[in-house]
Order: sequence, then C-alpha cells, then structure tokens
Amino acid sequence: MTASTPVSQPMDTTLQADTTLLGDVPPIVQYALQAGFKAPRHEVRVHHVQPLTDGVIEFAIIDPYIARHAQAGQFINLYSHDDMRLMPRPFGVAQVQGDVVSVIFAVVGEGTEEFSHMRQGDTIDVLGPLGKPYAIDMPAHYVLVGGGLGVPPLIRTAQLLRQQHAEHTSTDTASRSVTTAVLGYRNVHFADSMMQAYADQTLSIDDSQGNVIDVLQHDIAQHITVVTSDERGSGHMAVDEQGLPYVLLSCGPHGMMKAVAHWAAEHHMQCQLSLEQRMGCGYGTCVVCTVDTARGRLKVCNDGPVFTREELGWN
Amino acid sequence: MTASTPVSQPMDTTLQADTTLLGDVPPIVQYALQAGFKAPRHEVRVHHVQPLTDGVIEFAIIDPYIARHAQAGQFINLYSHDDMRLMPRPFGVAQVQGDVVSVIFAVVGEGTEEFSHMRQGDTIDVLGPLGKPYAIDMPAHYVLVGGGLGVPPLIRTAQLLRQQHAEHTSTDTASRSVTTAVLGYRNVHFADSMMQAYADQTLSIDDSQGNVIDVLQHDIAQHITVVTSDERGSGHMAVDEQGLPYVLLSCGPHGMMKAVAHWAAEHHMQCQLSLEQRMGCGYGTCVVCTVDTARGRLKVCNDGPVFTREELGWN
Amino acid sequence: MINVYEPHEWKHGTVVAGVPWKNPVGTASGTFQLAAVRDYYDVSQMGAISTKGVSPIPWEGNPSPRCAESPAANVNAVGLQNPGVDHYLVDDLPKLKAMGATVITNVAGHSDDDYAQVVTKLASHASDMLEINVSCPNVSHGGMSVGTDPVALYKLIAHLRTLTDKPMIVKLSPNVTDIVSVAKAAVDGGADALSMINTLVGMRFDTRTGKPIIANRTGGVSGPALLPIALGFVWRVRQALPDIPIIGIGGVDSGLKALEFLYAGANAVEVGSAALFDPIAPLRIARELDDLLDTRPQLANLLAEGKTWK
Amino acid sequence: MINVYEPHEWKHGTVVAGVPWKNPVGTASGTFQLAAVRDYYDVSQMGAISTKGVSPIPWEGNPSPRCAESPAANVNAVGLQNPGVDHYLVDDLPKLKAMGATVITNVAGHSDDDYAQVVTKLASHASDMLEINVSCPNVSHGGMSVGTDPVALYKLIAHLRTLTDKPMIVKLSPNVTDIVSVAKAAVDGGADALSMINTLVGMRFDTRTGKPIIANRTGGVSGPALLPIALGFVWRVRQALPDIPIIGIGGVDSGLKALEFLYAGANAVEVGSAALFDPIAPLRIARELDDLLDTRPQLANLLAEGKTWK
Ligand SMILES: Cc1cc2nc3c(=O)[nH]c(=O)nc-3n(C[C@H](O)[C@H](O)[C@H](O)COP(=O)(O)OP(=O)(O)OC[C@H]3O[C@@H](n4cnc5c(N)ncnc54)[C@H](O)[C@@H]3O)c2cc1C
Ligand SMILES: Cc1cc2nc3c(=O)[nH]c(=O)nc-3n(C[C@H](O)[C@H](O)[C@H](O)COP(=O)(O)OP(=O)(O)OC[C@H]3O[C@@H](n4cnc5c(N)ncnc54)[C@H](O)[C@@H]3O)c2cc1C
Ligand SMILES: Cc1cc2nc3c(=O)[nH]c(=O)nc-3n(C[C@H](O)[C@H](O)[C@H](O)COP(=O)(O)O)c2cc1C
Ligand SMILES: Cc1cc2nc3c(=O)[nH]c(=O)nc-3n(C[C@H](O)[C@H](O)[C@H](O)COP(=O)(O)O)c2cc1C
Ligand code: FES
Ligand code: FES
Repeated sequence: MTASTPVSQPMDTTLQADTTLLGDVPPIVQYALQAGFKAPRHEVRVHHVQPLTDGVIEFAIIDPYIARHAQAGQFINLYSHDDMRLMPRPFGVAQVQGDVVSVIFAVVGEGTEEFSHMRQGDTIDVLGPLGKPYAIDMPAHYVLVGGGLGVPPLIRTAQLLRQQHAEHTSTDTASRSVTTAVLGYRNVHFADSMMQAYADQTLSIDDSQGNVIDVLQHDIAQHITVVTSDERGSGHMAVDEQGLPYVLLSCGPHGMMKAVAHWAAEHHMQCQLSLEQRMGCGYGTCVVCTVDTARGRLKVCNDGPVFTREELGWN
Repeated sequence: MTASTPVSQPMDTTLQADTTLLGDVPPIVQYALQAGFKAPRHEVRVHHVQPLTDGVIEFAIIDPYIARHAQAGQFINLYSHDDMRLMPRPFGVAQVQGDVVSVIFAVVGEGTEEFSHMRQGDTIDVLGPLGKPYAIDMPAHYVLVGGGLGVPPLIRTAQLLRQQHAEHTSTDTASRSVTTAVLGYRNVHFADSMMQAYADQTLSIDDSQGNVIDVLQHDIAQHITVVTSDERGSGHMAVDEQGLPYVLLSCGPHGMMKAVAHWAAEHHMQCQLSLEQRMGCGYGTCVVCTVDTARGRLKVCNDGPVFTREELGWN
Repeated sequence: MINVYEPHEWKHGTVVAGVPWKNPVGTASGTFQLAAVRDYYDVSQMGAISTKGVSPIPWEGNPSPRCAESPAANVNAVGLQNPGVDHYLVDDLPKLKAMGATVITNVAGHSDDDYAQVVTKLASHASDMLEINVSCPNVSHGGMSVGTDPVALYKLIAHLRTLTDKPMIVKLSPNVTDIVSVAKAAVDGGADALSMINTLVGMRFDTRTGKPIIANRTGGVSGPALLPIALGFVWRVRQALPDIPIIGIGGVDSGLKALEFLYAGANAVEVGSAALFDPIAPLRIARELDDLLDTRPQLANLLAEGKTWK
Repeated sequence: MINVYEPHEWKHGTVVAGVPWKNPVGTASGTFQLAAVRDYYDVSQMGAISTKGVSPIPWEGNPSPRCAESPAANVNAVGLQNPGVDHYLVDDLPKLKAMGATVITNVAGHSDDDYAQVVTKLASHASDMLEINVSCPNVSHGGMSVGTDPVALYKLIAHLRTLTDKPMIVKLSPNVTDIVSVAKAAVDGGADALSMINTLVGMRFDTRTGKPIIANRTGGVSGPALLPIALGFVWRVRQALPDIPIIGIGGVDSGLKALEFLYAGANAVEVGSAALFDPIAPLRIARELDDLLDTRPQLANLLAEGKTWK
C-alpha cells in the first residue's frame, strides 16, 4: 500500500507568517517554518557560560528563532548530551540580546552540572519557546515579584515591558506601563543589575534582611489607591499614583508565591503566578506536569506555567 | 560494625616493580601502581585521529602506562562517552611510539563512528593492555599473516620483534629472529608502510589479486626445509634457509585464519592465532567471550585472544 | 538529515488487522496530545495515531509530581488523566479524522464495565481501531491487573468482542511471568491484534529526602531502556502465535530500532517516549524506516501485504 | 576522586542475616571472577563477594556470541558456565577465604536435586552465605522456572533448608507477575534473606541480517537500565515483608544509586554490570556509599545493627 498526502498546515495561523528567519537558523527549523510549523528540538551553539554567584550560572545560546519569539515568562527546554539523561531541563528565558538568548540557572543536579561546564562554541539541543506567557498587553503598573531562580523570567518580562514602552512612547504617552521589580535572594543579589537595565525601579532584599512581602509592604503598599472598578463590576482595584492599575507578576518558590498571591488579594491587585513542576515533555503532550486549579488539573507546561491567582484559588 | 584490613597485594608479582611511571599517568593509575595493582579504566587524551583509507582510522592516545606494557597481540578497551553505549570496544594495539599508543579500526558501528570523530586533545577512557600475547621469545623466523583489520596487532608484534632484534644484535647474532609479514587487504594496502618500518620483509595482496594463502604458497613455501626435530620429539619442523624455525602468527577473519592454520599444519609450522569475540568486560570477569578449544570453552579476552593451532584444533 | 516537513510519498505502507497504515510507525498512547502536537508536524502522516487512554467519565489521574528520570528511561505515573469518552468523541476524534489520520482509540477502564461503556460508545464512531489498555501500572483498580490474569482477560475481551466490529488491539503488560498465555487469552477472546509492551513498574528515590520522587511512589518505566525487553516479548509471542498482528512498542527512537521490532516479528511499531524528547520524533522515525525498507525488499513485500513473518 | 587503593577504615559496616559485612556493597554473581579481579583491587575489601553460579558438575554454558549491547544496558546469555562445585571448593573458595573475603556462594541448578547436591557439598565448607539462584533466564531447565512458581520455590527452599545451617539468600527473578508471593514462598521455605533482581529477559537483533545477536537468541538484561525496575521490586517486597534482609541488585554504578536501594528498603546491594565496565567499580561504589552515609546517621545506625527500615 502506498499513500501520499501533501503536508497539511497547522491550525495555529499565527505561525504561518514567520518565514523571515530562514537564513539564520538550523535547516530543521527552516524547514519547519517554511511548512508553517513550530521549530522542533534543534541544535544551537553556546554563546557564553558565566557564573553569576556560587552555583548560579548565566547560560547563553545563539538562537534567532527563540530570540524572536520568547514572550514574557516563557521557558525553553535544554537537553543533555548524555542519553542517560533524556528528559528536558526547562528554564525561563532571562534575556534576549540580538540573537542571543540567555537563561539563568542554579546547579542542582546532573543536568545543570553538565551545562555549567559547557563553553562558548559547544553545541546544545533546545526546544522552545514554550508555555503560556504573562499577559502584559494592558497598560498597567507591573510589580514583578521574583524569588531566587524565579527572577530570570521576570527579567525577560521587564525587557519586553521596556520594549513596549519604547514603541509606545512617541504616540501614546498616556498608556505607558510602569515596572517595579521586587526581588528576593538567599544572599547575593545576582540579578539586580540585569533587572535595573529594564525596570523603572528595582527593589531587592535577601534572607538576612527580610523577604519580598516586607518590601511590598514597605515600598509599594503606601502608593496604592483602591478604586471601584465599574467597568468590570469586580469591585475594588488597586491603582498607582498615576492611576495605572497595579498588576502583580510573580515567579519563585511555592511558599513565597502563595504569600504574594495572598498579599495581592488583600490589596486588590491582579496577580499572575508562574509555577514549576517536573516535566516529561514541556510542550503539552504527556500530561505529566499538572497542577490542581479551579478549572481542574491543568498542565504547567502549556496551560501555564503562568496562572492567575483566581485559577489557582490562592486567596 | 567497623572493619579495617590493610590493602593486600595481588598475586601477580610481576606487577609490583612498575612504579617508575608515577609522574606521567592519571592519579588513579598512579595509585593502582603504588598499591601493586594493574591500572583500572582511566581517562587519557587523544593524540591524533587519522583516516588511513575509506572507513579505516588510525586512532592514537597518550598513555605511558599502556605504551610501556603492551605486548605482542595485546588489545585495549576503548569506551564511549555516551552511557547508552556502556560496553567495551576492544582493539589490538597497533604501534607504540614513546608514550603514544595507536590502534587502527574500521568504522562499523556506533562506537567506532563516535571515536572516528574525535580530535586531538579530546579525552577517552581506556583499559589495558589486555589479553595473552603472542609468544615471541623463541628465536625464529616469524611469519606474520594478517587480514584486513587483523593487521594492526601484527604491526605491534613486528615492532617488538624489531626491538628484541636491536637488543640482541651486538651480543648474539645467531639467535636473531627474522620477520616476514604477509598481509591481505580488501583493496587499499593501508598498513604496508607501517609494517615495513619493522618487518624484514613485507608482502601484501588484495582481493583483486588473490589471498594470503597464495602469498604463502608463492613466496614462503619454497624457502622451507622440513627437519626432524629430535629435541622435541614432535616429528617434523619447518626451518628457513638460516635454519631458524618458522613460527606463524596470524590475525584476521575467521575463514582466513582457518586456512592459514591448515597451511601451517601442512608445512609443519608452529602457528598462533588471534581470535575475536563479542566481549562483556575484556578482562576476564564475565565469561561472555568464549571459544571452543581442545581445553574446553575458554575466554578469548584473557585465555586468549592468542591460541595455538593445537588448542583450537584447527588442523 | 531527513526533512520531515517535505511532502513524502510513502513507499512502504502496511495493513494491520485489515486497516491500512501509510507506514508501519504509529504514536504510542499517552504520549500524543493532538492540541500540542499538531503545531509541530502533520500528524496525518503517521501510520496511525494511538490516543491517550479514554475512560467512560473524565479521570483526573494521579497527584504530582508524576515523573522521574532514570538511565535511558523515564518513569511516569500520569494515571490516565483524560477528559472522558464524550469529550473525545466531539473533540480529538473528529479533528484527527478530518486531518486524514488513521486513529487508534486507546481504551481505559477501572472495571470490565468501564471498558464496555467506552467500547460501546466508540462502536458507531469513526475510530479506525481500538486499543484495549489492560496494562497500565498506574491505576489502582482494573488496568494492569486484568492484563496479568489470562482468565480475567479472556472474559473481558470476549465480552468487548460482542460490542464492536472494529479491529480490536489488546495492549499487553510486560509485568507478567508468562506473556504467551496472556497473549493467547487475548486472541482467544477475540483480539484482532496485540500491542506490546506497556511500561514496566519502577520507581526512583530522592537521595536527599529518602522518599520516592513520584507522588504515586511507583510509576511505569518507558524509553530506550525498555528496548531489549520489549523485543524479547514480541519475539516470544511471535514464536507462539505466528499469525496475529503485533504492534511492537518500547524504546523506539530511530528507524533502525523500529526495524529491529519488525525482525522480531512485529507488523508495526508505536513510538512513545521518543516523542516526549522531540515532538517530531515519530515522523522522523517513520521516514527513516521508509528508507531502510528500500534495501530490504523481502521484508517490505511482506509488510505491504500486512503479513507477519518469522 | 576517591583513591580506592589507600587503606580505608570502613565507617559503615552492616550485618546481613547475621553475617557481618565490612560495608553494604557486594559484588553480584557472574560478574566476578577472582583470577581476573584480584589483579585490580583488594577484593577482601568488599562487603561480600558473590561468586559465579556453582553447579554440581562443570557446565559449559551457551554458545557464542553471548552478549549484545543495549541502551544503558547489556544483554548476556552466559548460561552459567562454571567448573563445578568440586573445583570451586579447592580453588576460588579457599583463596577468597584466605584473602579475608566474606563469601556468598551462588548456587545454580537444573533441578531440585542439582541445588541439593551443591548445598550439601557446601554445608561443611567455609562459605559465609549461600545465594540460591532460582532466577537465571539463560538455562533451559530449572533456573528461572523455579523462581517464578511460588509452590515449586517453597518446596525447593524448604528442602535445601534441611541440608544446611548456612545463611541462605534466595535470588529472585523480576520476570514475574507477583514478586511478593514469590518472596513470601522463599521466606516461608526458610530463606534467611532475599536478593533481587536477577536479569530481565531481553534480546537484540542485527539489523543487517535480521537475526538475533546472541546465539541463545534471548538473554538477560542488566545494567543501569534496570535501576528503576529493581528499586520498584525491592520497595514492594519491603512493604510486604518488613523484616527479611534484602540485597538490592540492578544498575548500581555509584554510591548514590546504592543509597537509593537502601532507601527503597534494602539492607545491602550487589554490583554487577558496573564491574564489567571498570574492574574497580564495586570498591569505588562501596567507598562512595561509606562517605554518603556519614551525612545520614539515622540510616547508618540502622545499617550498623543489620536492621531494615521503611
Ligand atoms: C517552567 C520552568 C521554568 C524553570 N526555570 C528555571 C530557571 O529559570 N532557573 C532555574 O535555575 N531553574 C528553573 N527551573 C527548574 C529547573 O528546570 C531544574 O532546576 C532543572 O531541570 C534541574 O535539572 P538537573 O538535571 O540539574 O536536576 P536533576 O535532579 O538531575 O534532574 C532530574 C529531572 O528532574 C527534573 N527536575 C529537577 N528539579 C526540578 C525542578 N525544580 N523543576 C522541574 N523539574 C525539575 C529535571 O528537569 C529532570 O527531568 C524551571 C522549571 C520549570 C518547570
Ligand atoms: C580482541 C579484539 C581485538 C580487536 N581488534 C580490532 C582492531 O584492531 N581493529 C578493528 O577494526 N577491530 C578490532 N576488533 C573488532 C572491534 O572490537 C569491533 O569492530 C568494535 O568493537 C565495533 O564497535 P562499534 O561500536 O563500532 O560497533 P557496534 O556494533 O555498535 O558495537 C556493539 C557491541 O558489539 C561489539 N562488537 C561489534 N562488532 C564486534 C566484533 N567484530 N568483535 C567484537 N565485538 C564486536 C562492540 O564491542 C560493542 O560491544 C577487535 C575485537 C576483538 C575482540
Ligand atoms: C507519559 C506516558 C503516558 C502513557 N499513557 C498511556 C496510556 O494512556 N495508555 C497506554 O496504553 N499506554 C500509555 N503509556 C505507555 C506507552 O504507550 C508505551 O507503551 C510505553 O511508554 C513504552 O513505549 P516507549 O518506550 O516508546 O515510551 C504511556 C507512556 C508514557 C511515557
Ligand atoms: C555476565 C553476567 C553473568 C551473570 N551470571 C549470574 C550468575 O551466575 N548467577 C546469578 O545469580 N546472577 C548472574 N547474573 C546476574 C547479576 O548477578 C545481577 O543480578 C544482574 O546483572 C543485575 O545487576 P546489574 O544491573 O548490577 O548487572 C549475571 C549477570 C551478568 C551481566
Ligand atoms: S510536561 Fe508533558 S504535558 Fe507538560
Ligand atoms: S569479555 Fe568478559 S570474560 Fe572475556
């Protein structure tokens, strides 16, 4: 039996336009884009690997495809060279500069150990960008609350907010968003300088000084005005001194995020939280990475990693 | 319960003397030698990787320990970097130059494919030298009959015979051995030049011209005199024109070696043959690599790979 | 490198239990979610698509974490989370058929009645084949226990046989002493084909806490580590049952490994874990096999006729 | 890097079924030949040495080739080649004892009578423990078949119990539906300890010829690929039998993996395939574990008393 069917197009029509990268990416990515599909797992080169502090590494790859597509809070899978370690290692995209995409990770196990020893020019397999991003379209005062290795995806978020800012500035000053970063560390404030490049204000604290709730309480709470949001009929809404609604975006340890969600609820702020879960695939095919939500057991990798406070029922 | 026993010494007392290498080898080898043991699996650097002909690679490592110990016809295990491929890849030692040990292999599967892409300075794990060597102590006219990838260990054998020669030359010309190499190839005569550096005479042939038996028949047979070997009482013995007894050493495809053994029997030559078998460990612990002999099922890896014609019952 | 996106004229199709497959490579159940995979390649190009196990009502599966890594393997305990057969019949199934895919609906149950309900509902729908999963190690009732007991299995399959005319594949568990008696029970009960293997029971521990990594504690081991074990099962069943179509599953991550299953006696293969590590792996494997079969005309001829061989 | 050659004061010994081990790491049967290994390290430093299976008369094993590679695994079909118990009693056993090793004699048989002969001969010799191998997949009679049938196993072990006072370990097969019932049969029959797992049945094919690589066709799968499966078996038996000493086997190639077995409920481990790929692996693993236990005093205390834990 011989069958022949022309390659059909995927449903997601937003993918179809992007054939501009054809020259710069590996052939397999070119072919995928030409056919109107997302890039599959592909091999790229390491741009640099640099320790930021003890056991925390900035790891950068050259990947024009991911560079162009990585939205706020999205992540990428890195894969080991050793087939003993087949599973994906997901990391939030921390920054994009030209074609260079960086992540920041802690060395915690075999995979991150291996990656930490890589050097410029080495090859590595990657898949992404993956996951549902933070919603940052609405003009707002975004409060980015990150803890430890939850900070990196918020840097990328601040970077994108700054880009929106730049694009809007000439035409529509009224709808400019503002970004305040609130970062908590165990000790060394390893990501402050990166965040400062994009956020309007960067506040940070480490375990010897207190935690992010202390910062929110001390430096944000006093600027909040609670207004009645008629439009949505949802009751109260926190706005800043310019009248911009506050939106809290968070990523960090589970306990911290629960406290942050609680604080946001108390202060009538919208709140989006980015979760972690052990993953089998990272792109939505294995149903391994679930979290219990108000809408049932959802997949962290592509129903999330970003969920609203309401979805998680964290009140 | 706490127990303490001092590290005991191994039985093989020949190992104990060799502590002269301590400075040049990896720490684990140093420790082993100091304690009087054989070197375990250890990591070394690749010296060079060079194609000799289509799909045939000369692969050289820097390993003073193996360089010093590799006897005629012994082999080493190379190990893949990919833990999907855990098993040893055994290769006959082809040449030793200073601290550089080379093997010559055909790219036939995943492991040899991987090794063929390695480059100077890369690391690789190795164990050896392994196996029972050819017996080449007796002054004799050694006829080294190799076929294809069976040639490499005979190069090392010729190299050692040449060394013996050099050592004996000043004192005892009567007992100098002579070496004639008879090599068969599929097409390109890739090892002739290496063999010529050590053998007194190198004859070779490829499939388009004939086979090694043709060479033996045409170039060796006429020089044989069969004498009665009273000493041994074993009847007839082939000697050359100088009266040196002929000893045939062979390595190559199974069929070729059987024919060679048969030819040797017919011509009253002693004959030692080096076998191949799939191996689990290569050093004698798993009993995976057996061959049926007159003495029962023996291990190719450390009862061999070299067996006499009589042991194999190849008459 | 094969360009899996370029239109391809399949050279070596096959027929499994009467159903034509474009090529002998399907996706394995539980490792294919249409909504996720369709963005990566044209899924209709696969030999067949085996869906996630479908149960009579929505199942929420096991708590997280649900997986752990292991050498050349992963261990998972999803526990058959799925939105239920009714949802499946209005969502994935019609979408897959509209795309031109050959569909194997994987059927899950906690009891004989569960299986019967799903099979009954599917009988009148467009699914090309059914795959009765009696081998999931991650559910507490039904699942694997039916698949390890020849008597119970015979009874179940014989009952399901009365409920459907669709080609029925029974998916076997490797967690058994005697696969041949289980396979025979399935065939005697009316199975049109067998697929094997499902995952082996296994687990990993966190060496910091000393506790199992997976919330369910044990899970199912899949991936390349299974390969020799799965080949052994397929070969033994093929020796005992020369005629039943067999779909080989376990550790297939290349065309060469798919080929090994054909030599072991399988008529086709399904690709599971490999798809977790690269979305396009199943199609790449199908294309690799299509080329490998060019140089094995005898095998390709048998395949084309949907025959088995030894 | 640990220097395994330097004299070492073991910090965390244990007691298995009353027999003191210097540390909880032994060699696994069939992967240790004294004549080969003694040149690489001081074998008396191991927790215990489990010898190659010993049969009543010399066995010649299976034809070659006897092994194939597989992802993170090897497949072997040695078929218990060994020079027989009489040779063992005058060669390996006295040599090992003279070196100060704790010796586990692995006992092989084709029939109940074979096992009984070997056990009887060993009863009066210096072997510290016996390990009854009822789980070898590579012999046509006896071997695995006894180990997969609880009734036959009970009968065999109960009989052997009458022939010896030595601590008797029964080595279990993973090729079973219900390991717990097999384990219970062994314990009821009089086993003092269990070791698990032996190899899983598996095979590989040569994709050039289409034929099995191993002459015996099927073989036993061992190596890292087994790890999660072996951990699962140990854990399940430990849940069911809280008190029987268990020796965990399967894929141990580091101190951390040995530790996982202890967390799963094992009292000790044996190292098999890892020794095939580096002669000194068993001793390295023992040393790694000795250090890891320093930071786990609770576990180390239980070990020291030869207790089990959950
Ligand atoms: C969406 C997402 C984004 C993430 N972003 C970051 C980041 O920006 N920076 C960072 O340092 N870490 C991040 N993590 C955690 C990171 O994925 C793990 O630390 C990493 O996978 C550990 O790999 P390993 O090989 O070193 O550990 P091992 O323990 O050897 O890994 C074994 C397996 O467990 C998984 N695993 C282990 N720890 C975690 C974990 N905490 N979360 C999920 N899977 C885990 C691994 O992915 C792998 O499959 C993120 C996780 C998720 C799910
Ligand atoms: C004592 C000895 C000396 C050898 N010397 C040489 C030599 O000097 N040059 C050379 O080219 N080859 C030599 N060989 C053969 C060489 O070991 C194999 O070609 C090589 O292991 C194939 O590895 P691979 O990963 O490419 O093949 P794969 O097929 O991927 O290997 C899979 C497994 O099968 C084993 N295997 C495959 N073919 C053979 C074989 N022919 N013999 C033994 N094991 C095999 C591998 O070692 C490995 O364990 C020798 C073999 C032995 C036993
Ligand atoms: C995450 C995951 C989920 C699975 N879910 C199912 C399932 O719902 N039904 C089923 O029959 N098999 C299921 N399986 C088993 C696979 O279909 C397949 O039999 C097994 O993984 C072995 O193949 P592999 O080695 O290619 O992964 C699942 C496997 C994985 C890894
Ligand atoms: C080459 C080889 C030979 C073996 N021979 C025996 C044997 O004689 N008796 C036995 O009980 N187990 C035997 N085994 C099984 C091992 O002892 C062990 O149970 C198995 O290999 C799993 O452990 P591993 O993953 O550490 O190798 C053998 C294993 C191998 C690899
Ligand atoms: S990790 Fe596979 S679905 Fe989320
Ligand atoms: S290969 Fe292990 S004994 Fe020869």
